[in-house]
Amino acid sequence: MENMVNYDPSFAEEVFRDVDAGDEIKMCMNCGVCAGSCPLREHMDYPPRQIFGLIRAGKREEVLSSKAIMLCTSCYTCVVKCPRNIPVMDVMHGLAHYALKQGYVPRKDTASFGKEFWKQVYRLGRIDEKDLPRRVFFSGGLVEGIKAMLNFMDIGLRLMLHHRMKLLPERKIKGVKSLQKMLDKAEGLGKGGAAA
Amino acid sequence: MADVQTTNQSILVVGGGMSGITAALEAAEAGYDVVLVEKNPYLGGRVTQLYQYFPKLCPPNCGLEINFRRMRQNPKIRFFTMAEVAGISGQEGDYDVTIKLSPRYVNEKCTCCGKCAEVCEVEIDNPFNYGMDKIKAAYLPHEFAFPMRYVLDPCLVGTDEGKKCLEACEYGAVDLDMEEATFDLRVGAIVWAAGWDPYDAAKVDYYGYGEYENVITNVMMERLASPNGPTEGKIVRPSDGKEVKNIAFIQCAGSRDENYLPYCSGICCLASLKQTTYVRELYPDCDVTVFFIDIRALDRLEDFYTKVQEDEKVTFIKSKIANITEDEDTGDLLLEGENTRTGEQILMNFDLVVLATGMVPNGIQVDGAPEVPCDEYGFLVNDPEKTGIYGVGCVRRPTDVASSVQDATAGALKAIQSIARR
Amino acid sequence: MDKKTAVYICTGCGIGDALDIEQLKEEGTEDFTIDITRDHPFLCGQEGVDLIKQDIEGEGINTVIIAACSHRVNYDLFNFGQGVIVQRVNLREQVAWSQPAGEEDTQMLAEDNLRIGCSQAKDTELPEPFKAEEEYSKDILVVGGGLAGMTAALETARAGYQAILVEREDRLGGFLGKMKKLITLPYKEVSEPGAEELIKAIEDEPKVKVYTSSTVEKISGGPGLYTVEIKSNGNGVSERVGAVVQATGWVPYDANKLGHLGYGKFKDVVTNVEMEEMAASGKITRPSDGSDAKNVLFIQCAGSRDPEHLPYCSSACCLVSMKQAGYVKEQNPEAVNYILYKDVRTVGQAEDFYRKAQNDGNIFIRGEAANVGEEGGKLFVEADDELLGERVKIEDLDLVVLAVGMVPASKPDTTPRIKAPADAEDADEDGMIEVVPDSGFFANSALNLDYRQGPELPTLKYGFPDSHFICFPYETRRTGVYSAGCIRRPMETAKAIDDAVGAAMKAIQCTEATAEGKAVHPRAGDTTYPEFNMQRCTQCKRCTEECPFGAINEDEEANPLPNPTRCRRCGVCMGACPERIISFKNYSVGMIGNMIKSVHVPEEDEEKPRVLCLICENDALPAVDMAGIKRMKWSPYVRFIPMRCLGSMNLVWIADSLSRGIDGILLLGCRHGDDYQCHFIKGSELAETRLSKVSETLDRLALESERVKFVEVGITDYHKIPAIIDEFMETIDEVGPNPYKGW
Amino acid sequence: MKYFLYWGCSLEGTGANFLVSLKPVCEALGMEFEEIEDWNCCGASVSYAGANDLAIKVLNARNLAIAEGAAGHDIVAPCSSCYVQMIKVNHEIQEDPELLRQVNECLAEGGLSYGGGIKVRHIQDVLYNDVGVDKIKARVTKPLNGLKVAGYVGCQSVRPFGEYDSVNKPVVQDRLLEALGAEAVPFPRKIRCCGSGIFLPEIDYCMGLVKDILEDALNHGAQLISTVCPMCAMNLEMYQGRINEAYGTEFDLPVVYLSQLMAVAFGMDLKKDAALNYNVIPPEGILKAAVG
Repeated sequence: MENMVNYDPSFAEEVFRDVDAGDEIKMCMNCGVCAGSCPLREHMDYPPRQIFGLIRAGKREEVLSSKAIMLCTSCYTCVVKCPRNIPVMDVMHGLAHYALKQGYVPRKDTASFGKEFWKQVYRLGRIDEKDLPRRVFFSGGLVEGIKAMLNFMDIGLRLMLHHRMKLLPERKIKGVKSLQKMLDKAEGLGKGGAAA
Repeated sequence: MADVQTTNQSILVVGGGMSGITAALEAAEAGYDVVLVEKNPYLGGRVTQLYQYFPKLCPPNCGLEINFRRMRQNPKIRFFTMAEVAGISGQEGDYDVTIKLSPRYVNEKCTCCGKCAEVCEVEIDNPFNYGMDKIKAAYLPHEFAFPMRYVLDPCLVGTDEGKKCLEACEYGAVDLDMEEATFDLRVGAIVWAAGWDPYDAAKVDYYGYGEYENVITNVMMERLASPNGPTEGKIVRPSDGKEVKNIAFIQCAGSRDENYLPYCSGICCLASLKQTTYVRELYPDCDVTVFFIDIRALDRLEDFYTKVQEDEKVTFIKSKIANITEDEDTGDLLLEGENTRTGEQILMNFDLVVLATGMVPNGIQVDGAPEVPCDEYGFLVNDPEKTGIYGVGCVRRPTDVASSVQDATAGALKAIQSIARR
Repeated sequence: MDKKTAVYICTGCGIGDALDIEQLKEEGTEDFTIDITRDHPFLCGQEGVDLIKQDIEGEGINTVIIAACSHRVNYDLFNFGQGVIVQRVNLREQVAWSQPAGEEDTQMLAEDNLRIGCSQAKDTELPEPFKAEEEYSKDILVVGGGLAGMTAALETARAGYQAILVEREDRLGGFLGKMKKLITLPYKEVSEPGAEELIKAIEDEPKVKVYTSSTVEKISGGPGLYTVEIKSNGNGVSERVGAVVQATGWVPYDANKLGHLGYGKFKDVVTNVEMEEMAASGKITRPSDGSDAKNVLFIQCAGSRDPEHLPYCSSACCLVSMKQAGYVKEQNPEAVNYILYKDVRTVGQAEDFYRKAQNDGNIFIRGEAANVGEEGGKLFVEADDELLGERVKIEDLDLVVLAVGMVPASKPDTTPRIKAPADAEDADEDGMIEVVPDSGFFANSALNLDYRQGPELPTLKYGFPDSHFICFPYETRRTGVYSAGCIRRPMETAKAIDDAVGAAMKAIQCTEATAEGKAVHPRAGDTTYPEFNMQRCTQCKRCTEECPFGAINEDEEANPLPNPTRCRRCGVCMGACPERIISFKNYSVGMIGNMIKSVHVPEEDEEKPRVLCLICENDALPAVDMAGIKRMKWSPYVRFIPMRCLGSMNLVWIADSLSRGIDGILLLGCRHGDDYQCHFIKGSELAETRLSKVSETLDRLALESERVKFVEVGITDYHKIPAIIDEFMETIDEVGPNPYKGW
Repeated sequence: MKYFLYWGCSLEGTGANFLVSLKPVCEALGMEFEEIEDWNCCGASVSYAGANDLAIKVLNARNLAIAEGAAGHDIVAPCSSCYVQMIKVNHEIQEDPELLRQVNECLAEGGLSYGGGIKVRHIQDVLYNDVGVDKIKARVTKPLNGLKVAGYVGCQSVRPFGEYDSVNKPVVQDRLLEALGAEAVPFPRKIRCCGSGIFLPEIDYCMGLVKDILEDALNHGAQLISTVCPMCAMNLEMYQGRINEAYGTEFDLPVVYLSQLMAVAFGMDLKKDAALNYNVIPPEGILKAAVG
């Protein structure tokens, strides 16, 4: 029969092994409290516990390209309510991280925003709130960028007028070099798998 | 005061609920001396507050009455109400136990004529109905109370109201000078049958119990359905007394949840299934929705589940409800969750929500008592190496009446063995 | 004994205000020989009780009639020891609290109540406990040497009683002996089954006598007096025991009926029992080729929770499959287990083991198996994954384990047929009829009781000889015979152990009570028993057929052969007997007849109807008490006559009453039917059936059938009592007075 | 009462009014702050896109290590995101020795090490439990007479451990508002997420969240919303225009920091101390009216 899901445990093993907090999903008993408490649930293609189900079923493609794994607002509601103490949020972050590493882009804007954010943290040790959006906007190309930029110009201006835009460019922290060493080490040591 | 002759051939049973009564009777009817202590002013325990048992939908008082009759005719059993264990020392075959009696302010002369209640104008929250209504501070705990004797609330002591009660009694049964008393027992074995308390539903704060009037617990539901309950058996909304048209049962409200009670409370599924029949019997048009994780209807109790499923007005949704908010204007409740069968979001309104709260065991909280092992949840563990004190019924595991009675009967034999070993 | 009788009327609790006590003393007692009549304002007070004691000591009073409150209260104060008959007459709940004070009707009610009491006291004899000629045995027979049986026997011995353990197989252990591991309280980890240790403990226990390769051929007699014939390795042995525990256990549901799950079709589809045995024997392999099993799928509820097979849940299978999944991982950490379930039913602390099973990486799929097949030498299972919302296929399976459920060993494969009784409709051409589970002829042979009502314990609908009662799970239809373990209900290990200990308790208790001539539950301690006046017996068989506990056997001439130690003192036989030859020392057809006669029936022109209410003393009567305590009001024309059980109601009372001018008869008894509440199983039902036969009597007397009515009343239905009574009184008004008044 | 104040990146920019108002207020309550030497960003929640979990933990561990190496006071984080990032790492490190080992292995690259001895706290926690409602009341000179405020807790400021307030039904902010003489209106959505770090990239989805929050506040009679998180403040205040366009609503509801309200109630300068001029939707009118 068509669209029959074939169970394949290998992906589950992959997730347990390579995804941050991936092995926590073993404890899920499908109560649905995570989705029930998720602010962006209605925009997700799969509720979290179904993502876990798909992982168990071995549906690699569906999971890693699911927009659900990148719609997490990090509000922790699922984390505090899960009756099996599964850090659902961490699992979603882990999956998103893993998906990007594997070359999937579940959510374009969030992905580039997050990536730029981290790049800046890595480069400066701090975040430059006026520089970041610019980089994000332009990560999609020049024309895209200008559109997006203009789109948010009003907000930027208002912030500036109300002393809420640091005008001087953000300087690197003194210890940025050593910070980078630490982070590089962590990147190698931690889970999350090698880039595809 | 109470002068009770016992020996190391006697058995002490702590807790006068279904388990304790059973353990006491089974041992006594085999010829052993038994002392039964109960902290309430009446025997019967938690089941006296139930409307019906599953799956037969029969009244708990039916079986209790038989048990009380068994007690009445059996000189081998002596029982004390408003009594608690204050101290235990010694070892198997030879325990010294101190019993604390709280003052009832009514002595054995009470004929139950009710004069004290007639004159008393002070009212207190009715403990029998979980505070859902008021009762005179001079009261008979409930119609079937055994022993059939009134109680005066301590708040009457040293008041004019108290005096009024005293003067109203033609039989000199009111005694406001009564004080806490203790007496000692020597026994060979102890059966601990202190039963359970409902889990405090307020701890699961996102369900709003204690905050939203129309969110109640399963034990409160039993009182609402009971003809001798606060509403004389009418199941209505606490907020406005309206008849229920659309009710939700939330299973595992605290149970099977590592944030609250990690264990399964065993009886809540059947209790809620039973309560759906209360509602449906009363209101043929009422819709019922049961939110569950797994329905746990063991053995032939499955038949009851099947029966309830056949009622087209009862819907089962596999979902742990994630949040409840109240509509301040109507008192209705908005439930949020995920229907895990369809993956759809649940946003449903109900006019009454019943939380299937779980069981918390009443372990042995007696200073200096011989150590009795218990698990991380507080349930007593009967260790074959540590004999002499035996937990029975819901202090051992959350379980239904029939199983508690089986366990209590077993506990009686264990106690007899402790004595036989001497 | 020659009686010296005193009547004590309490005037407290409003009785004095409601009644003319002097007139009550006069009218209520005049028809009887009463030596002393006193009243007291506070009879249950020390002074009142002393007053009675003085009369007993001083005046030699030996029969005390207390006209005061309900018998349910102050029972301890008004107990004057073995030698003194105490008769309670209710003037409080049934009179002062439920009737208007100072009215003629209230007074007449009180007077009738007192007369009824006096009459009852007159006919009451002090019971003499039954004592058999033979010596009583307190030994316990345990049938079945599995976990439950061994536990019951060992615990019996440890309480100081001799146990006799009979096992069909050549060794003890049952399923326990075939297990690799056990999962039980506290459900954290699996543990050793410990069968060997248990068997050793039994062998070392002098108070347990073991018969293996043995069967029970016959159990005759009754509690305390059983003779057991055992066939042991071909030889006949005889033992005397006092009570019996049946722990003959369960058999797995026949997987051959589960062809749709591939059993019988594919070698590598096995049952959980086969899986356990395979694991216990060392290695989990594929039966097809003997290679190691790596990927295993467990199908839960294989046959259970399925109307086509076993409608009930078998309780233990969830835990068992999780345990067995552990075996698979233990053998090969790389192995993958799938558990296909409907609901995970790990109740109580057993939830911990579910968590463990998940943590170990077992994959739980909620859904039902749609198809089991084979591809390239490996099995696959297709199922509807409820939570994925899709049809799923699990392939590359080495083994599919069917978690088959428990069938009680007592359940016959095909329902036996017996010779139909004369009046049976659905008998076949050879006059044979299917046996209902609720019969001693239904279950598979295990006990072979020499009982007229059949050799085995009657069972519930699925063939489990379990109790029908929630409050009294050890209640069986055969006094002194108790079932324990999975024979009575599907249950997991921890519960089976507790159950066995409890059954041992009940068995021991029964032997102790019986030895003292006392009844066991529910009339525990009752020392009366039915005595048969055989001269007048017509061999109608009603008593032997209707006794709910099979207490009465029959000889060749169909004469009843009572077994007093089997008797539960309900009086059903007494109610059934048309010749009125069965009576108890304090309860008989004659006695009730006289009590009814003691009711004064006013002349028709007084327009004071009289209605008799034969009422179950276990539930309906307490309900009336409650109504009184609640100060509810009802018609003053009703006279309550308590029944041990409505099943003891004898039709002659109806006939006599009506011919004496009683206008109507109301019967209040327990709910019957599937969820019956009658403590004597069929009592209230039998009463109603008998009533259907009363119509002849009514026709003969040319009386309206509405004059006799049966109503089911539960103990908590007190709020309905006034309505029930008043409704009936309206009917009586409509049909008018009984023409036989004053005859 | 000495603390490390870890104000994080946003409070130097979009959340400037938080920091500006926080300093005088806390000073007035006798709190002393030190800055964590050369502190770095907490990584907020979106870093997962670029970094694995360990890297983000190390990022936060660096700040903890520096603080521990210095005076070792409790770290106070006004920004909910900084708070949750740090406290989570801190907990996990304290519970998991293996993780602590790994983290230190990384910190060693920069010559640092962390023993897990630092306490991370949210500003609400400190104000409520260290300073206390009474002391705050005592400092109030211009009570916000019954000003109806919706205390928006957001989510991260009390989660995931609920160390000082309920994770589902928090009350601390309401108590603090009441201490200022304001009326904390019932506000069921006080704990519902505003979209937080992904508001910008997921604006189409997240506007709905903010709309519901604003509506809930208004429906319960709020005159303004108070918050303790720069992201909440940003999302709730700056996008009201967008939301009005998208949903045809007419929101114009001031969103201020709790510390701004405190400055006002303490009778401090509305600009210099309370930084009310930083707010895009001006709250002065309402506040002046309240304090009279």
